[in-house]
Amino acid sequence: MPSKIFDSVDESLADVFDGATVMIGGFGLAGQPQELIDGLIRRGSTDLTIVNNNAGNGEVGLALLIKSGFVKKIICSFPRQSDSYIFDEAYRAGKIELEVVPQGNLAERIRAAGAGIGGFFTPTGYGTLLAEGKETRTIDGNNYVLESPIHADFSLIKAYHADPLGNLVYRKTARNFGPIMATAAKTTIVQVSGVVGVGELDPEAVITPGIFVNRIVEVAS
Amino acid sequence: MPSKIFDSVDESLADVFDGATVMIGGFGLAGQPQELIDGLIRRGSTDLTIVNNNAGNGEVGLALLIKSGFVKKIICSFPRQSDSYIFDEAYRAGKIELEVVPQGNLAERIRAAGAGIGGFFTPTGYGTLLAEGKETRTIDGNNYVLESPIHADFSLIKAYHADPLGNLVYRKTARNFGPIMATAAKTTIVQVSGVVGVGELDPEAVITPGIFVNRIVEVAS
Amino acid sequence: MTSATLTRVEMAQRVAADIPTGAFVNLGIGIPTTVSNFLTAEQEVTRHTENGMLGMGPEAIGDEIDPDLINAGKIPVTELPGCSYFHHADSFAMMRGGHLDIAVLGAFQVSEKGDLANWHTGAPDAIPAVGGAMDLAVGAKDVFVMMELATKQGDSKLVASLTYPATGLQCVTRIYTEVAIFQIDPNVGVTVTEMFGPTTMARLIELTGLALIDGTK
Amino acid sequence: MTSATLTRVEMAQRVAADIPTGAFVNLGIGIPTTVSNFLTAEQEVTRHTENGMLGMGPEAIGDEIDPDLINAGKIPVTELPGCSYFHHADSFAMMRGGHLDIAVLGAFQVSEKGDLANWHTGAPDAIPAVGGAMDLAVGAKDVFVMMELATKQGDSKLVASLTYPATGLQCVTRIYTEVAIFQIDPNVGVTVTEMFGPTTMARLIELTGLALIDGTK
Repeated sequence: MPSKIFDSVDESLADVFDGATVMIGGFGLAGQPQELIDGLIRRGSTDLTIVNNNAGNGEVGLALLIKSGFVKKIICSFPRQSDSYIFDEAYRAGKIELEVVPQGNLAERIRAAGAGIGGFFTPTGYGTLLAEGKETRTIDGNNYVLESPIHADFSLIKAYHADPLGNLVYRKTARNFGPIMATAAKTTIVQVSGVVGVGELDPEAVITPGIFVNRIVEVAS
Repeated sequence: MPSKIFDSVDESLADVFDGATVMIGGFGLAGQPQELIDGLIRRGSTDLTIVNNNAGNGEVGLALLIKSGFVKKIICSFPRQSDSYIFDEAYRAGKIELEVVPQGNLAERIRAAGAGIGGFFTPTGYGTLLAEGKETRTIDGNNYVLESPIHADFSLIKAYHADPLGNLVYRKTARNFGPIMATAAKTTIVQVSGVVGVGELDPEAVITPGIFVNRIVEVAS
Repeated sequence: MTSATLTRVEMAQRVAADIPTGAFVNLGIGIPTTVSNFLTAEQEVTRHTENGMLGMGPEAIGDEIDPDLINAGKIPVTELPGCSYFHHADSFAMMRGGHLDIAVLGAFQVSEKGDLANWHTGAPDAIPAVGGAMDLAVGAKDVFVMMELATKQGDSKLVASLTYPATGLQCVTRIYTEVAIFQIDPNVGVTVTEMFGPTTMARLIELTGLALIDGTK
Repeated sequence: MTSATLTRVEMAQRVAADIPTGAFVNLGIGIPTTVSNFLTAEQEVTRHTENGMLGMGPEAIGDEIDPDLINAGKIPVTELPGCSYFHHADSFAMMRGGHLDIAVLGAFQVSEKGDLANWHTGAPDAIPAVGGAMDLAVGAKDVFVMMELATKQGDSKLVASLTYPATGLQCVTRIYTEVAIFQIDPNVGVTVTEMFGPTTMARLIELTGLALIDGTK
């Protein structure tokens, strides 16, 4: 079996293609796969659809990816942040599509993709602008909106430790979107602070089983 | 704040009422809260709806609960087992209602209840007897059945260790339905092999956060 | 009735005092976060942060700062004993499933039915950004809002119907303002439970234009 | 073509040999479980058990037996290094989400479209019991069925349409029998890829009544 451990970020991203949907983990800087994002910028694939909680800050990372013109559309919960001027300008100039999703619906839609669920009724967003045009239903007296799964071609996430089988553990609130994004992509690429031996992770404490992980790159933290 | 730790099984079950829906954890004997089931029999509440993967074996536990005439309906995936004659007889005599649910749909319906999801489209069961009368839909070329959440009044589960806040860890495949049933009930009652101090469970390895746990009973294992 | 209207600090103190012992709470970004400063150890309140943690401690200082441990406002925080971590889907399932007792949020407007507006000004050129606001609005058993009762222009933020885009419908149960506390029950109406300073029912009814119920007696 | 029809052990050997290196598999209760006896270490196959484990090892013997560590057939099993545990919803999400490469199942009948019947005899007095059968049928990328081609009465179990209640539709991709291996593609039809013993295409077509495609050349 070919090893899941890749020597370099660039090799791990070599088949990202134009038009791909790419999920990127992280909430703020916690869990953000900085080196993989930099690699994605070097890779230079265009017309990407990016799924992330935010839309980048400053001129690095996701913001730089947007500035480079590689992003066609972004699906996120909170694009407007301090220093999100690169996204703001691209959006106002009509250069980037935006789909704003309530954060919990975003998480549940990602989970649904990984779990083979075709759609689900959520109370979040009912009666708001973000549910306009969506199917609604009253179930047992409560109002729900039908939301659909979000599948990805690639997920780029950050974990703490991996073993060579791809089992992952995370660190504190850097866990956030990583475990669900790992399940929702055809190819999941993980940057980790360290690779440990098979059997060194406690089977009770593995958060992402190796079945969800295709590629691992160790990045000095 | 009143302690979550109860001195006896019977005290922990004192408010189970006639007509209650009770989830019982376990897959086979692994994770089965034997002492809580015995307590439920002593409690003697009638017209119960029981949610469990199975329908009891031999003349103990869930089978004895059924034999005692306390169960009005059972929701499970696999009632027919070796030594399930008590259920079989009650069912054939029309004394107990049965809702058979594919095991993964059962798990997802329990999770949906805990997660505030009003319903979800699952591919499992499409085109089968178990989807008869249920709403179906074709989404992106795949066929799905709409399934609804299963809520409970009480969940009776078994974990390995708890801390006084109700944080739980499980042991091996005894984890099974415990974590999701804990989220789906108004009152979750857990039997554990041991109670450890606050802060003794690794926050990264807590499987059920204490928010889902109402009562803990230590049972010698 | 107290002798003066409440300061923001006093509002936070009031909210903190009203949180029941043993409650699980989510304190929204901004002013609601300051409520934690007034929670006592005896209250045994557990704080949830939607980016994946229960048992969140105070803001981290100095050496405590760990970039992997932040709250929903992306501020470094600390652990308390008995805390736990979980991923985003589990965290929002916890919220959406109604397991949190109380969420404390800010607001642009609240309607007399408890509809909440706090995510979008409605300005045509505003970039929409919702974060977890809609999930918080529908998830907790009780949603407490902290806000000034009137805008700088003098318009009531407690209104018959929202003019700002909604965050959630019929979700707010209580509003803490500098002049009064309001309890909302969509079947009953809006009850004034307490007034501060020179506030009167007549003045509140005039400002809001609502048929407020006097529950202060 | 081999000189004789396959024994059950030989069928299990054939299935094991056809599982690709590095695959994640779920071996159903009964005969399919025996496939694991013939998986080699070099294949690096990871076994899933739907009651919440990846990296399941062989059946436990003697002191290894731990009542908290069982497979879907409720048989005590062992851990392999690198295994992991998860709860039932996560386990079936893994299956339903299409992450498993292969499920190996038994069958009462398979239709030429790949419809599977393996959960219910259809007898009017039978107590329905499905377990994880329907989830396994729709979840894995490929579903391999192991069965005798004919019933004791001599009727083909590979049929034009199911007469037993369905477990899942268009889910079976390959059937291993004692006389032949069949590949199913709903858009192409049923292809015989290998025959054993004195089996001929003519005999298979006669038995099944299907327009089988000869893929053995």
